[in-house]
Amino acid sequence: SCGGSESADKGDQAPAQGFKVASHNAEIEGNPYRVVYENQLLEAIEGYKADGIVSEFASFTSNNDSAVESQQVEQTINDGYDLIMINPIAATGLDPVIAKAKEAGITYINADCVYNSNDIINVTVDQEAWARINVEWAVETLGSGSKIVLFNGIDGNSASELRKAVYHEVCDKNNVEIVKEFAHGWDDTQAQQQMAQIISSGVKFDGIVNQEGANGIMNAIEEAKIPYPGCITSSEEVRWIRKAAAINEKELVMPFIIVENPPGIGATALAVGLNLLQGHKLDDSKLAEWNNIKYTPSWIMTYDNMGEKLDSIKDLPDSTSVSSYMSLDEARAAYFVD
Amino acid sequence: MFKMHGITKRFDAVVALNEASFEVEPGEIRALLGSNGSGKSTLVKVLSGLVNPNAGKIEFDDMPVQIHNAQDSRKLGIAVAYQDLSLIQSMSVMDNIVLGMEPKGALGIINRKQAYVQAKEILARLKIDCRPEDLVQNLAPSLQSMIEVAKAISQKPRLLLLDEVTASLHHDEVDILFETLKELKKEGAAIVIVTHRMEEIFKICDNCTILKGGETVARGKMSEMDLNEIVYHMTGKRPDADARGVCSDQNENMDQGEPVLEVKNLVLLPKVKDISVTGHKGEIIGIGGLEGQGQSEFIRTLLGAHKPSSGEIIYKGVSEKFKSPAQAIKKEMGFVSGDRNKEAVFPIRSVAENIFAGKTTKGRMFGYLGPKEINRFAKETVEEFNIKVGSLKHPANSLSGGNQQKLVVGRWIALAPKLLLLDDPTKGVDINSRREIHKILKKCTEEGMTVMISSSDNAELLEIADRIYIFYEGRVSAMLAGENRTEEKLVAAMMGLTSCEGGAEISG
Amino acid sequence: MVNNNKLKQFVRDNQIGMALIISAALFTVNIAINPASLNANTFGSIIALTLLLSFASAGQTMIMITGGIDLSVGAVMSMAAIFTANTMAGQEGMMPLVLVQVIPMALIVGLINGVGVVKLKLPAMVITMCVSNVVTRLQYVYTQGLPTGTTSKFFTQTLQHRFFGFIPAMSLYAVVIFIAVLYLLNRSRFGQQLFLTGNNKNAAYLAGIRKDTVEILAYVIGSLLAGVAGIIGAGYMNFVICQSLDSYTMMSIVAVVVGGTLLIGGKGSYLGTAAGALLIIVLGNCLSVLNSSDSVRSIIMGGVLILLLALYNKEKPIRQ
Amino acid sequence: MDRVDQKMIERFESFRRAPAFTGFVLFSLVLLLNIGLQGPQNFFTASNFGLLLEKNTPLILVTMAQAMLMLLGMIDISIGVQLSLVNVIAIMLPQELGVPWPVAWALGILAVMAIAAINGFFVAYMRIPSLLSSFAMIYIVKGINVIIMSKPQGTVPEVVWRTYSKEIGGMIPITFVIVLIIFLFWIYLKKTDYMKHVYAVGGNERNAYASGINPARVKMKAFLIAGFITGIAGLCLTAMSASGNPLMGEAYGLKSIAACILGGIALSGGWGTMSCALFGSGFLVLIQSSVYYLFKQLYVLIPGFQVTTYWQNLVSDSIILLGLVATIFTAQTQRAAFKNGIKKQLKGGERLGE
Ligand SMILES: Nc1ncnc2c1ncn2[C@@H]1O[C@H](COP(=O)(O)OP(=O)(O)OP(=O)(O)O)[C@@H](O)[C@H]1O
Ligand SMILES: Nc1ncnc2c1ncn2[C@@H]1O[C@H](COP(=O)(O)OP(=O)(O)OP(=O)(O)O)[C@@H](O)[C@H]1O
Ligand SMILES: [Mg+2]
Ligand SMILES: [Mg+2]
Repeated sequence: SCGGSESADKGDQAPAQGFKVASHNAEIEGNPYRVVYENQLLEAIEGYKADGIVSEFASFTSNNDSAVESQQVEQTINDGYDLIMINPIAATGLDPVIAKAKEAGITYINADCVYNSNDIINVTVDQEAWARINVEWAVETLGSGSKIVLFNGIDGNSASELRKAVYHEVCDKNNVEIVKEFAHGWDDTQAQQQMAQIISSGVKFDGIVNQEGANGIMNAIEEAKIPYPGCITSSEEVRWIRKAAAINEKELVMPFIIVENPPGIGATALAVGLNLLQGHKLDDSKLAEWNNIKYTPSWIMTYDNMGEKLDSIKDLPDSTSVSSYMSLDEARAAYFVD
Repeated sequence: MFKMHGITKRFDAVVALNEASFEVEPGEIRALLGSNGSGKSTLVKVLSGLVNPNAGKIEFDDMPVQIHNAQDSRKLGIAVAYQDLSLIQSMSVMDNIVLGMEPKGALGIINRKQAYVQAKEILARLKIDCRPEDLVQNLAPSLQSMIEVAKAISQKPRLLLLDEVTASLHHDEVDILFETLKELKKEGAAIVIVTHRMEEIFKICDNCTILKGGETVARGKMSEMDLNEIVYHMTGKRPDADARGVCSDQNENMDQGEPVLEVKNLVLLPKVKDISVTGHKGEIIGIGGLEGQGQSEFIRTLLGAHKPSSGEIIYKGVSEKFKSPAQAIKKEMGFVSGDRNKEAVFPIRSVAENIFAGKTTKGRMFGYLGPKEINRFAKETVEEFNIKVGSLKHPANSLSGGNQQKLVVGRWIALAPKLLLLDDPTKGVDINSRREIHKILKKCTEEGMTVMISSSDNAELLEIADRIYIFYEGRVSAMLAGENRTEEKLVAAMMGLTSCEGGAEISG
Repeated sequence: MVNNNKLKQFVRDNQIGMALIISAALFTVNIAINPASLNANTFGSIIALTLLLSFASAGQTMIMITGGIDLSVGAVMSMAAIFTANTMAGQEGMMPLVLVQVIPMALIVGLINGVGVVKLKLPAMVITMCVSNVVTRLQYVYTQGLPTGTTSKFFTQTLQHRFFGFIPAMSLYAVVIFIAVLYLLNRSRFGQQLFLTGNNKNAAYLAGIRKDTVEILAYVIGSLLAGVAGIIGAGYMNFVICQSLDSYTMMSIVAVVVGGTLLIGGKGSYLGTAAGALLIIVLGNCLSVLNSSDSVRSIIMGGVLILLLALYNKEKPIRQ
Repeated sequence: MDRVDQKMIERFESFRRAPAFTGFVLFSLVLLLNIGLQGPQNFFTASNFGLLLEKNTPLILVTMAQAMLMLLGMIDISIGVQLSLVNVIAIMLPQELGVPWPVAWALGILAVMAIAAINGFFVAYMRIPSLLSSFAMIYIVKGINVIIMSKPQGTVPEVVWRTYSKEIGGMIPITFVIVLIIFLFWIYLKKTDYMKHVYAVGGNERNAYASGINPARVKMKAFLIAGFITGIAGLCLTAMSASGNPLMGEAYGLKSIAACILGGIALSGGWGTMSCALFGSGFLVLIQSSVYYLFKQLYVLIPGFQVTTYWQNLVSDSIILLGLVATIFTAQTQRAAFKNGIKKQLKGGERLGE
């Protein structure tokens, strides 16, 4: 893990006045997931600032323009930030910039969406594992020979494509037919429209495998007053959790699974980065391909543990997602040798 | 030498040309005549490649030719000066003149020096007072027309077509043009002139071809024709005995009653420098002068389209400062522009809507206005003013030019304004339609309307106006009334010679 | 030959009819490919989505008749939707409060657009695009990017409910909006002035029409209609995030253009727009029947659009 | 002395009348702002210029391509997805089919020119308004992009992206040379009759036709030229990001149009030069960077100042809106200059007459 070792010596002198941290984000606007990512990052930063660990924090978004993205990262390199965190547009496209950061001796952490480079540290949610939990549950619930409707995120997007591959693989293996496949862009409006089209196309399906956008899908189903699907998967928006619980309040009418894809991964990555700056050494055994620290989802809600999970989020407003992140010490305990 | 026959062109329902034929020889100047909408421009455009005929044959030097586009036409040695110009406003005079046949050097790079010389030469030949590098958009309309001609002539054409180019030219410019045409004729070019100004035809043309309703109805030598005969072929009617009579007797009560309009020392720089004019009830006030002496600006200022720098406008006894035409029109003014395409007609809206346009403003903005009301009003107007329309529902651009103009005049007269302003309303309108418009105006004044009409046509002014103000360089150089309304005095005043008696009347 | 000409004439002069015919044809193809899709839900969802799109396109129709274009429709709708969901927050009886926020917002946006286009003479496409960006950014500053509350149950019911299983309750709103827009365009002085101004601004001015006022009003009313469409959109989806209705900008333009309104202004109709909206929704529905990837669907969509445009919005040739 | 002054004044007057004046004023203002916020010592460095150019050459070039079309009164909002098309071809051909990358890159340019030609065909020969036609093209090209490359991936040889961000002799960025070459190409074009025809068709299509010009062919050529420049821009984007992403460029469509307008090119055609495109895109680039430095200053100046990035976006989009509004003031001085010109001409006429 090259990124870590290089900044190690530098970190020992710096903490007195705190580190300068820059966060880059491909997009925030239009993506509720990234909004929570950003908010939790800010929340964590407040704490680190109070403790004097971080002295300066700046946040940038490139609105999915890779030219702007690499310009902003390079500007922060030139401006002497100690830690650069990025949730990138794509798994590639920043090699030139990473080379510069490395030359400048800056700690460069890539969060959330994996970036394919051995010169940096990745801290990501294991998308394949996430997708597998979802789809394997769905296949098990519906049984072999059943039919599903599949919703992807954005065709051409890394995370979306990773998940899509797993969905197809598992479905094929278990003889489950994908009767319709759409990409709703993680957007409830589009999801609602597409679901309406699917319903009116009269196609028969047993269940829905989906990622976010579940509220839009349910809107279409309720508007058309068709029976609830045999199963539905989605991620951890609080509004959806409550909706799913409400539907199944009296008895199980619609099997569902909610698997966390915690946006707090950003703040966790920040904790990893700060540990590196403080001179701690990563546990190489925890690293997957591309120096990837993979977070495997553990917050999983189904009908069986519905009450308990609902209880644990009763203070959260509808508009957020279930999400947590690691503190500095938790991260050190989890991923570092010392 | 140049022959076309059996040319037919239909625009949807309108038959613009119906088996028309036409021919012209090298060394000949031929007039192409016909009333508005008879198909002259269409015929010219068939030759220039702008119109694709439905049927017909064209022969050049006894060889059949096909003209698919403007390039083909140019290659055959045809050059056209269009009625509505073909200049690019945002480009320089030089670029315009050489456009499409730029002198080129290596790698397709334009030889600017040669182009400059070429432009300079043709400008000098036509005595056009501008520099090759001036932008066309900054030039006066008459200069632009001359440049349109220059552009055509500089192609050294074998066949030169001039479509109503003299309509916006000054006398002296027309003279220069005719001189040049005579030279070209000697050099063996064939020249075709389209115009509504009859005196010009007799001055310069050798022969003429007359179109009526898209058909060629007559051709002959100018020396063997007279005006009556031409008008007969154009209209199918012998000119009425009263053609001149209607308008000739003067309105006796013009000085009675208080003035409807009193303009005192109006200034709108740079064009209008100091103008005072009075108009009485039931009077036709003419405004004359060379083009571009401030007439248009003056009329538009009265209407509130421009804000005067100083001076006073007293209208119906009240000193008014209109901020927009909307305000003036609310107070019962009306305005007819001669520039149909730009300022008067709504080409793709229906005839009915066009007629109703002035009336849409009378009433609450969000009040009810249904098609029944529009159609009833339009129907009455069409009948009253004898406008030839296929259907009230057809778009206005399906009418011929003259009828479009009658439509615009009708639009206003039907509203019975107290003061009707007309800016060169009969430009490019054929004799017959023109007379009808005059009749209408005359009738309106009898009912108490005041009419103020500017015109580039002296004969028209002398014929219909009770009093004529002549503008020169933004001032009134003379006011002619009664006996004084003679051609000589008018022309003298147009040249700025104010020493005649007419001038004295202003101060009086 | 004659028949051929008549057909051409019909195609050109009956945009509404053609849009309906093509919609019907597409729908037939749809059913032929997939007979299962002939059901009440199909009609219900097609009608509902068509109505929503035609609400969103009402203002666009007016603006395009003046020869302008409004790229801020989607942003205004999203902003209005956010106000709606945020204010209602699941409670009943908040509609007046929603209107108190949405109307001034839409007025201001419309006014900036209108003044920018008419008085400052900026190209409509560019000024409305920039305004749209700013409105979008304001949504984020206002909500901090998070999804906002929920619309009231009753309001959502008035939109989602289906009479007889296929007539969406939204049709009740449609009655009001259609009557209002049709009155404005076809039965009022304003409408008449709008068409004339769109066709020839100079002539309109000299005929005493207050063309600037008329044109600015078009932008303002257009923006207000977008605001209303946003409120309805929020109710239909019952909760909202930033930019959720943005896609309606482009969809509205396509609906208006396919409905026969000329891009250069002066000609157009709201019924045409509604037919255009239907055509687009049916096309989307038809594509969803095809079992292909999104990319292939996207390519087909583009191809069909080009064909429709070649049919409807062809400019006149220079050589006649 | 006086004559020199006179000449200077005349030069300035004629510059005020030139299309690029608007863009120049806006660009200068935001340039000053940027220098002020960044500090001259940081701004005037080779590496800063290198950075700005390297990252924004795709935008600059795409704006130039858009300008070429806009001079004819056309726009292409699909120009953004065309950028991505070059990108996916340049990456996927070597990766999947083993095509040598120079060949693949050339094919990328050709592919975009083909797309431009198709769009041009619809606009020039089928006479579909360019806004609508290119809108439909977005769907088509986007679909193709994702079919060619399903997700972001791939790399370009390191030597390529290393070279791309190099400065010749430590001073002149490679990207500057690229932009310069395209600009020289434009200067050459401007001297040809073709460019005159472009202005003529942009100014008034019917009149250009009547003058023996074939507007459809002129438009078609413009699409090909724009396609070529877009192709180069796509390669720059590829070299800059050193990888492929099928969704990368879409925003460039509308952005390049805004840049052209801000630079002073008339959407209606016939008015503008390539300098306008440079100033306009420069304006957008510097806004981006100014807002970056503005907020950096705020973080330093105001302790505890912490806002979300929403504010940065709001500020930059608001400045762009203001910039747009500001173009009318420059247009006003331009109009005044025109009037002066007319008056002079009238006076000149008088002198001749005497
Ligand atoms: N583009 C067009 N579309 C429809 N009708 C047209 C078109 N051009 C000409 N026409 C019609 O064809 C007929 C002949 O028109 P044309 O312009 O040739 O007449 P003209 O003899 O030049 O008349 P004027 O003296 O008024 O210029 C008219 O009825 C006119 O309305
Ligand atoms: N003052 C002007 N008025 C009208 N049009 C102009 C003016 N200046 C330039 N143009 C138009 O722009 C075109 C190119 O202008 P010009 O040669 O002045 O540009 P330039 O400043 O040399 O451009 P660049 O240096 O960017 O290549 C001209 O052919 C003309 O149509
Ligand atoms: Mg004519
Ligand atoms: Mg220059």
